Amino acid sequence: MTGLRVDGLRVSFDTRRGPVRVVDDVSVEVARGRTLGVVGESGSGKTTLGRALARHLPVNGRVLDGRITVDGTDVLALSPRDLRTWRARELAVVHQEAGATLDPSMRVGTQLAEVLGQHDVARDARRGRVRELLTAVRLPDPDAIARRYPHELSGGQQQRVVIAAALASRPSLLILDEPTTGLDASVEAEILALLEDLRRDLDATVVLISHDLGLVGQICDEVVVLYAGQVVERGTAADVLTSPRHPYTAALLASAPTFGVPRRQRRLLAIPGAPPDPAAPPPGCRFAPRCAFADDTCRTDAPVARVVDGRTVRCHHAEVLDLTATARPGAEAPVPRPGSLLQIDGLTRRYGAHAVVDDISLDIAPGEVFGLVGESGSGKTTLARAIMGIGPRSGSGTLRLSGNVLAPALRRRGGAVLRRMQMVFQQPDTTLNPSHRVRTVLARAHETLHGTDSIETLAGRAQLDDALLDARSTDLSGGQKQRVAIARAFAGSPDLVVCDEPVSALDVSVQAGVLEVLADERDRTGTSYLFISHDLAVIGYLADRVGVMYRGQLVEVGATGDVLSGPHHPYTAALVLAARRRDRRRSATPPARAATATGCRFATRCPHHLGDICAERPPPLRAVTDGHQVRCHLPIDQLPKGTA
Amino acid sequence: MTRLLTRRLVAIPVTLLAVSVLVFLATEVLPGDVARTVLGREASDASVADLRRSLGLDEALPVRYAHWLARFVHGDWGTSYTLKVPVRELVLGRLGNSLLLAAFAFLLLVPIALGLGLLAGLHHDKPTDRVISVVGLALGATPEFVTGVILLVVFAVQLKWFPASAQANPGAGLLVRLDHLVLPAVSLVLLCTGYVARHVRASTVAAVESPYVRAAELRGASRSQVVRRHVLRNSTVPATSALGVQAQFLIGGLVAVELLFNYPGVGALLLQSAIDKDLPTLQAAAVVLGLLYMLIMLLVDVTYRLLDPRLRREVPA
Amino acid sequence: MADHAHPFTPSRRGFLAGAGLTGLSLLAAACSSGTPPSSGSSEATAPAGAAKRGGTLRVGTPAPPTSLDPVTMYDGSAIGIVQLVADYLIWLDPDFTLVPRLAQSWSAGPGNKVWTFVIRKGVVFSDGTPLDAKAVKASFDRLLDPKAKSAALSAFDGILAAGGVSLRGEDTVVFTLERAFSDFPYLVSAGNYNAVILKSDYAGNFAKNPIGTGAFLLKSYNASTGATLVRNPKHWETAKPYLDGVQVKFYADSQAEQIALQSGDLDALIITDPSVILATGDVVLDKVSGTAMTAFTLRVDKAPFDKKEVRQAIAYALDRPGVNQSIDNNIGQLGNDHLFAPLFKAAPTGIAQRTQDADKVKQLLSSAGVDKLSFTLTFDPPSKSYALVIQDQLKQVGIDVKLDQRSSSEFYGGDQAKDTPWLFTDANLVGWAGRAVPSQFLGPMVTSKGVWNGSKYANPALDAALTAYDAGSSEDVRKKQAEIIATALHEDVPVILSIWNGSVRAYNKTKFTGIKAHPSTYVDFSSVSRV
Amino acid sequence: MTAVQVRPVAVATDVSLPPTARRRRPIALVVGGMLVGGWVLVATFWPYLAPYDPQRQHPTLRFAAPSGAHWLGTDQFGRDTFSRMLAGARPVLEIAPLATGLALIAGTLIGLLAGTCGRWVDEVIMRVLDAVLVFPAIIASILFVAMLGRSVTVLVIVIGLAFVPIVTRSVRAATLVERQKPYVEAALLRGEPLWSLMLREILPNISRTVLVEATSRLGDAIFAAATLSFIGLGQQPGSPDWGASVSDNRAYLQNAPWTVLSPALAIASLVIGVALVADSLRARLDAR
Repeated sequence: MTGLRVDGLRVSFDTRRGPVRVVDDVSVEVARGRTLGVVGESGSGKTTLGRALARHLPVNGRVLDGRITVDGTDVLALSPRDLRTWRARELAVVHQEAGATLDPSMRVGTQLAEVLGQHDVARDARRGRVRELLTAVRLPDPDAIARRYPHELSGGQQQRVVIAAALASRPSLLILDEPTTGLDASVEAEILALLEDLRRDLDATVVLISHDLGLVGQICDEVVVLYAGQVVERGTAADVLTSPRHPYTAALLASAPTFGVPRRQRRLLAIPGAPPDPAAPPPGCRFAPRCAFADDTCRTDAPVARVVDGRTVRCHHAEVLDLTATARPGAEAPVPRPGSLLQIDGLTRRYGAHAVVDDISLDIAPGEVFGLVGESGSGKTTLARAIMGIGPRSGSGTLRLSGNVLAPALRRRGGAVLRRMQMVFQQPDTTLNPSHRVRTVLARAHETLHGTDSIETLAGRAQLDDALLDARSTDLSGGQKQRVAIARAFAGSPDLVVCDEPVSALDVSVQAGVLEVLADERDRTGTSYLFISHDLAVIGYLADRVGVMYRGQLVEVGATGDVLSGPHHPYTAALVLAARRRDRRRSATPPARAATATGCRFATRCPHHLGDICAERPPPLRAVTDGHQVRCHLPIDQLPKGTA
Repeated sequence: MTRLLTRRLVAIPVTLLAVSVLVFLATEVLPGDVARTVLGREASDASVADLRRSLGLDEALPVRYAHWLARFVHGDWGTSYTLKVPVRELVLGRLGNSLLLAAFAFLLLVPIALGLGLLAGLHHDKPTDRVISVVGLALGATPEFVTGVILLVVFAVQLKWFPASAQANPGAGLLVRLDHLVLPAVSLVLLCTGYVARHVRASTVAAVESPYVRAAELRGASRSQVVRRHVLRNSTVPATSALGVQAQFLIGGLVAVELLFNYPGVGALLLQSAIDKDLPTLQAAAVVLGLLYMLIMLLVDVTYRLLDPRLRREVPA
Repeated sequence: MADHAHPFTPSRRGFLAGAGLTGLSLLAAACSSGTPPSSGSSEATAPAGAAKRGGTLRVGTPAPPTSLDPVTMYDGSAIGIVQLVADYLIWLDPDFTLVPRLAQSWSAGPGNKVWTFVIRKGVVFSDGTPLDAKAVKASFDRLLDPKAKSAALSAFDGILAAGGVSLRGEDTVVFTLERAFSDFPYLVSAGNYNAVILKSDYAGNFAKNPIGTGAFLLKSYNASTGATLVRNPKHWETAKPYLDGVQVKFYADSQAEQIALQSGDLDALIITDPSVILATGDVVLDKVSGTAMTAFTLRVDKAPFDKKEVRQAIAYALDRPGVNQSIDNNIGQLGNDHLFAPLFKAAPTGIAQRTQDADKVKQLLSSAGVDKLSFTLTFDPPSKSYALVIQDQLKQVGIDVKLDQRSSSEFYGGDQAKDTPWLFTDANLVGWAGRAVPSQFLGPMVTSKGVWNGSKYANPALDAALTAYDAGSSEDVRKKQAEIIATALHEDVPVILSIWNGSVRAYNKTKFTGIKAHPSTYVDFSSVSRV
Repeated sequence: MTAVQVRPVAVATDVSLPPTARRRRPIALVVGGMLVGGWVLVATFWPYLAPYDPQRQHPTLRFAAPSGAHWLGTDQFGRDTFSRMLAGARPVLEIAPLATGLALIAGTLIGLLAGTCGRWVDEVIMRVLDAVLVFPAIIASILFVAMLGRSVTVLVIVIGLAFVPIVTRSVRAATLVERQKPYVEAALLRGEPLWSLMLREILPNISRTVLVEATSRLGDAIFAAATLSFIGLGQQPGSPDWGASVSDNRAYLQNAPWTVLSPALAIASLVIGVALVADSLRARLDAR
C-alpha cells in the first residue's frame, strides 16, 4: 500500500521528572500523493510526531511502540545504513527556521551541490542541476543566489532554497514543519503556492504540521487535530473545518478571528484554562477540564476513537453535541470621543542614512483603537517606539499629547506624561521580569505609576485569579503573561496604550482571551490604543480606524471597514488577498522592476503600474471619502476593490 | 569592516598615550631615586643631585613628559638611566626574545589545543571528553612557574635532557636557541591548552547539535561526512578569539617564566626598570607591550570576522 | 698529554635503560636522592706543574644594575668584569697582603704624609699605548674630580684632595696627603675598587672602548645577557692568562645560578651568596675569611634604643654561631660588636666574645625599664635571610621584631642628610663589602661626623683615638688606639656585628682549577686553567 | 593588565551547552570539593595541625631530608616544610576570596552601568577598561606595594583591580542582552530610576553570569597571588606563602627538592580543586 501509515505510535521523553509520554497512541493513514494536515497548539506533540516519522528524535526521545510504514518500508525497523539510504532517497523535511538548516559558513550553491552529490549526480552536472532547482523554486538570478551565503538571503529566499533541496532528493515522503510561520502574509502566499506545485510534480505523500487551522484547511486533503499528544479528530479537511465533531476543534475555530468580521459582529470565545501537564495527564478525556460540554463520564474514563459521521473522533458525546452554537453575539464598542489625544506630524526616524519611518502624520482620538498594519521592515515598530520616546533619535517631526508638544526623548518627559502613555510588547516570555513574582511586577508598576486600584483589582480585570499573584512569572503560560503585562500597563490608568503585536506570538485559542481583555479595558476606561499587527483579521476585529504602512510610509488611512472592503491601495489589496487565502489563482508574479528613490515605493511590486508616473513622481495623498485617504496615482474609481 | 578597523586603529594611539601618562605619574610616585641607584649609596649627595640635574629629573613633570613624548615619537627612545644603553635596542632586543618564546609556545599550542578540543567535542560526555576536560582544566589552573619547577627538576636537573636556562650563548644557531626554549615553552603550552581546548570543544558540541548538522543527517549524510563538511569549519573559527587571548598572555605575562628560566624577556625588563625607576626603559617597554597587546586584539577580531562569513560585511542591523 | 677531556657531556638524547620511567617516579627519585650538603669541602689546591692553556671559562653573575663604568661602579658584577680588563697599582691578596702590580715599588715620606710610587716599565695598554706616570696621575685626578661623581671620593675624603697628585719624571708619581695616613697604599690598591688605571683620555664609556692593562680584552658587552672576553696578547705578565677567554652570563638571581651550576650550564660564579649556593655534586666552594659583614645598626639618639642596656640586650639575644650556620653556611667568623675584623692586623683580642645569654637579656631589659620590647627592622633584599634569623632568635627571648623589606633603590634612595631609610630608620641591616683597612669602616660609620653614621653615635674619645690610629706608624701605638675604639664600640653597641662573612666562590671542579675566593669578591682569573 | 597578565582561566561567556537531559556524574564536584574543603580546614586549623612552629628555625637541622620527625624535611633555615605548607594555606585563602569579592562588586556595578546606560557612558567605560587592561600590572603592583607597604591588603587591591576589567566585560555583555528585553523597557517607560533598572530589574537575571565569574576569578586570584609572591611583590619575607616559598627554595631543586615541590603541589592542588568545582557549577547552571 503506497503512502504513509502510522499505527498506535507512542513516543516518550526522559526528563528530570521521569519519562513523559509526548505522543500517545497516534494512528494515521495517508495515500501517496495526498496531503495530511497535523494541527495542534504548542505542547500538543505535533513536532515530535513529525520527527518520529523521520526517525530523528532528539537524544532523550524514545519510541515506546507502534509502527510507521512509508510505501511499505517499516521505517522503525531499518538498520542505520538502510535508514541513511532511505532518508537520502525517500525523505525530505522542511523546518520552520529554514535559515538555520543551512550551514552558515558555506555558500548556498555548494550546499545544494552537496545534496545532489548524495544522489550520485555527477560532479560536473551539479552546477547546471543547481541552477534548475533554484529556478524551479522561482528565485530570480539563480547564479547570484548560488554564490551568496545563507545570512545574505531574506527569510523567504532561505525557505525557497530549503525547498529546492527537498526537490533535489525527489522524496516519496515530504514533511513540512510550520513551513511559513514567521513569514509575512504575502511571502507565505507565494511559498504555499510553490508547495502546491511541488506536490503535484513530485507525486509524494506530504505531511504539513501547523498551529494555523485556516492554513491547514486550505492546503490539506485530510486533517488530524492533536491535543495533549492524542488525536482528537481525524477526517477530510472540508468536514473538519465546516462541521467539527469534537468540542476542541470547534473551540479552536470559534477562537480564531475571521477576516472582515469585527468584534461588534461576533465576539471571540477563548478556551479557558491551559493544556494539561504532559508528565501528569488528567484521568478520562484530556480536554475535559476545558470542555464546555464535559460531564462525569468524560472526567472518569478515557474516550476511545470512534468513527462518527465519516470522521474518527475521540469523544464520548460526539454524535449528540450541537457545536454550531458556540459563537458569541457581538458587543457594541464605545464611539471614540472627538478631539485629538495623540497628534503626529511629519515624523521621520533614521538608522544611519536609512529613513525607517519617513514623514508620517496621523491622529489618534481619545478612546479610539487605531490599527497599524504592515509587513516586517515597514517601520511600524520603530514608529511605536518613537511615540514612546525610545529607539533611534536622529530624525524630525513633532509629537503632541492632548495638544502639548512631547519631547522626542523619553528622558526629557516628565513623570506625569509617562503615566499617561504605556506599552505592551510582543514576546510574552520576556515581557515580565523572570526573577519577579507576579505580585511584585504589578506592585512595582502600581508604585511607580501611582496607581489607585489595588493589585487584586488590577489582576481581576485581566482575568487573572488571585492564586496566580504569588506564582513566579516564569511559571505562567504565554496568555497569562500577556494579561499580566496588560494589567501592568493599566496600573496608572493611562490615556494611550501602544500595543506592538501583542497577540502574534500566542496560540489562537489564547489570542482570543488577550484580545477580550484589551477590549474590556477599552470599554471600561475609554483608553486609546495604537494596535500594531501584521494580521488583518485581528486588526479587522478590534480597530476603529486603520493605517497601512509600506517601507516607512503611510500608504492608506481610514475607517477599518472602508479600508478592508475597498476601494483601497493596491498594496492593501495584495494584503487582503493574502489574508483571505481563498483565492487559488496564483498571483501573477509582477515583472521585477528596479526600485527608484523618488517614485511610489510600491511601484516595484504594483500590478496596476502606470509606467513613468508611478516610477518617477511620488504619489499624492488623495481622499476616497473624508476619513479615508490613499497615497496612489490611480484615480479613485480605478482603485482595486476587495472581492465580495 | 573598514569602519571597525578605522575606529580601532584610532583608539590605539589614544590608549597608548593614556598608558604613557599613567606610567609617568606612577614612576613619579614610586619610591627610590634613580640617580642614587646609578651612583650607589656611597656617592655623595652632591654628585647624586648633579646627576639628577644632568638627567633632567628636576624639571617640572609636564615639561619632562613633553620632552620625552616629542623625542619618543621621532624614534629617539633615549638612553636607559641605569644601564646607559640606548633604550630602543634594549627593549626591542628583549621583546625579540619574548616574541621568540611566545611564538614557539604558540606554534606548539595551536595544533594541540585544536586537536584536543575537537576530539573532546566529538566524543561529547564520553570518557575521552571527561579526561581531556579535567586534565586541561587542572593544567590550565596550575601556575606556569609550578609546572616549570617540576619540569626543571625532572628534565633539566635529573635527566639533563634540556638546559636549565632558557638563554643560549650569544650567536648560537636557532636550533640551539629553540632547544633552550623547550622547557619554558612546554610549561606555557600546558598552561594555555586547557583554555583554548575548552572553547573549541564548546563550539564543536554546538555545531554537532546544530539545526544544519541535523538537517544534513536528515538528508542521509554519514557521520564522517557531516564532521568533515560541516563541523570542522564551524568549530575551529570561534577558537581564534580564545587563541587571541592566550597570545596576549604569552606576550605580556611571561615574567614568572622569564625569572624561573633566567630568560632576558621584556616582562623581566619591565619588572626591573619599574623597581629601579629607570623611566625611559619603563616607558618604552610599557608602550611597546601595550601596542603589541592591542594589535593582537585587533588581529584576532579581524581574522574572526574574515573567517566567519556572517560577520564578513558589516550588515546594517 | 692526551686530551682526555672529562666526558662530562650530559647524555641529553640518550634514553635511560628501561625508559619506562613515568614523570612521577622521577619525582620520587628526585625527593630521596638529595644529599645533605657537606659543610666544608677541602680546599681545592692548584695542580703542580705546567697549567693547561686554553678553554673558555663560563662565569655567572647578577646583571649589574648600572652601566660598566670603572669610575662610578659599586656593585660586585661590574667590579669583577672591570678587574678582568683593567689593573691597579697594587693588588690585594685574599689575606689582604699588598701585591705590586702596575706600581713597581712605593715609599712613604716622613710622618706618612707624602707617598712616592714608581711605575712598572714596559707595561702597555691593550691599544698599544705605553703605560706612564701621566696615565696614573690622570686616573687619580679623575677620581678626585667631584664632576666624575666617583664613590672613591668618599674613600679619599679628608685624606687626599684634588691636586694632591704630582709627577716626578717619566715613571714616578707623588701623593701629598691632607693628613698622615699610614695605610695609604691600601687606598690606591684594589681595596679602593674604583682606583683602576685607565688611559689619560678615557672619556667615560668603558663598555664601548674598554682599554686597560688587565689579563683580558672585553670583546662584547650586552646589558641584558652578558659579556665576552678574550686573552690580552699584550698583557705585561706574558705567561698569563692561561685561558683563551671568559664568557660572562647574567642571572636574575642566585637561585637561577645554583640551577645552572648543577646542570653544567656554568663553570663558576663571580658573586656567590653562601645562604643559597650549596656545594653538591661537582660544585665546590672555595672559602676564605673576609671583612665583609652586615651591620645591624640601632639609632642611639631616639627610643627604644636610646638606652645602652636595650642595645646590649639585643646583642646578648643573638645566637652568633646559629647566625653563622644559617646565613653563611658556617664559613664566617664570630663578630664581637666592634668594627675590627679578626683579619685586620690591629684587631684587639682582649675583649670577651659576647655569646647568647637569655637571662642577661631579661636582666638588661628590666634594668632599662622595658618589659615588652618590639621594634621594626628595615632592610633590602640581600639581607633578607639575616633579618629572618634575627626575627626568629629574638622571638625566643620574647623580643618582637616586625620586618619591613624595601627594594634596594627605595632603601638607599632619598636624601642622605635627612630621610634615606638606610641611615635614618630605628633599626636596619646594611650589607658592606670587605674593606682592606678598619678605618674605611670606622671613619664613615661611627665617628661623630661620619658620613654614613646611621646609629647617630657620637663619642669624642673614639674620634680622637681613630685619628691617632690613622697617624700612628708603629704597630703597638695602633694596637693601643684600636683597643680603645673596640672597647667603646663593644660597650655602647651602636652597631651589632654578629659575624664577619666568609667570602665564597663556587665553581665546577671537574672543568677548571685555580679559581680562588676573595674577601671582597674581587676577580683574578689570570691563573685559572683547565683541569 | 599585561605583564603579570592576569590570565582568565575560564571565560564566563562559554558557549553554553544545550541542556542535555542526562546529569553529569558529580565526580569532578566531589573531588574538587574535597580539595578545596581540605585546604579551607587546614587554613583555619593549621595551628593545631602543624607539628612545629612554621617560623621556628633550627640552624643545625638545615635541609634535613623527609623523615619521621619532619615528614616533608626542612628548609635552608631548618624550618619544618610540612608546617610551613599548612600555614601557607591561610594567606592564599585570605587574599583570593577578598580579591575576587572586590573584583566582583566593582566589576558588576561598572558592567551594569555600562550595559544599562549605553551611549557615551558605555563608550567611556570601555575605553578606560582598555587602558587598564593594557597598563602593565607589575607597575601597578609595585606602586601599591610602595604606597601601602607589603601586606595582604596590597595583594587584594592589586589582584582585585586586575580582574575588574574581565568581570566588567562579561557582566556588561549579559546586561546588554537583558537591556534589549521588553521587561526592562517597560520599567524604563514607567520612569524607573537608573539604579532601580540596574539593581532591581537586570541584576537578578544576570546572577548566573556573576556566579560563574565568581568561581572562575577565584581560581585566577589564587593563581595571581602565587605569581605575585613568586616574582617578589608578595607579602613581608618569612610569610609561609606558597608562591614565596617556591620562589625562595627553587635553588635547592636538586639537593632539597621537597622544599620547593611541597608548596608547588599545594598551589596546584588548591587551584585544581577550585577549577573542578567551578566547572561542575557552570555545567549545572547550563543544564538548568
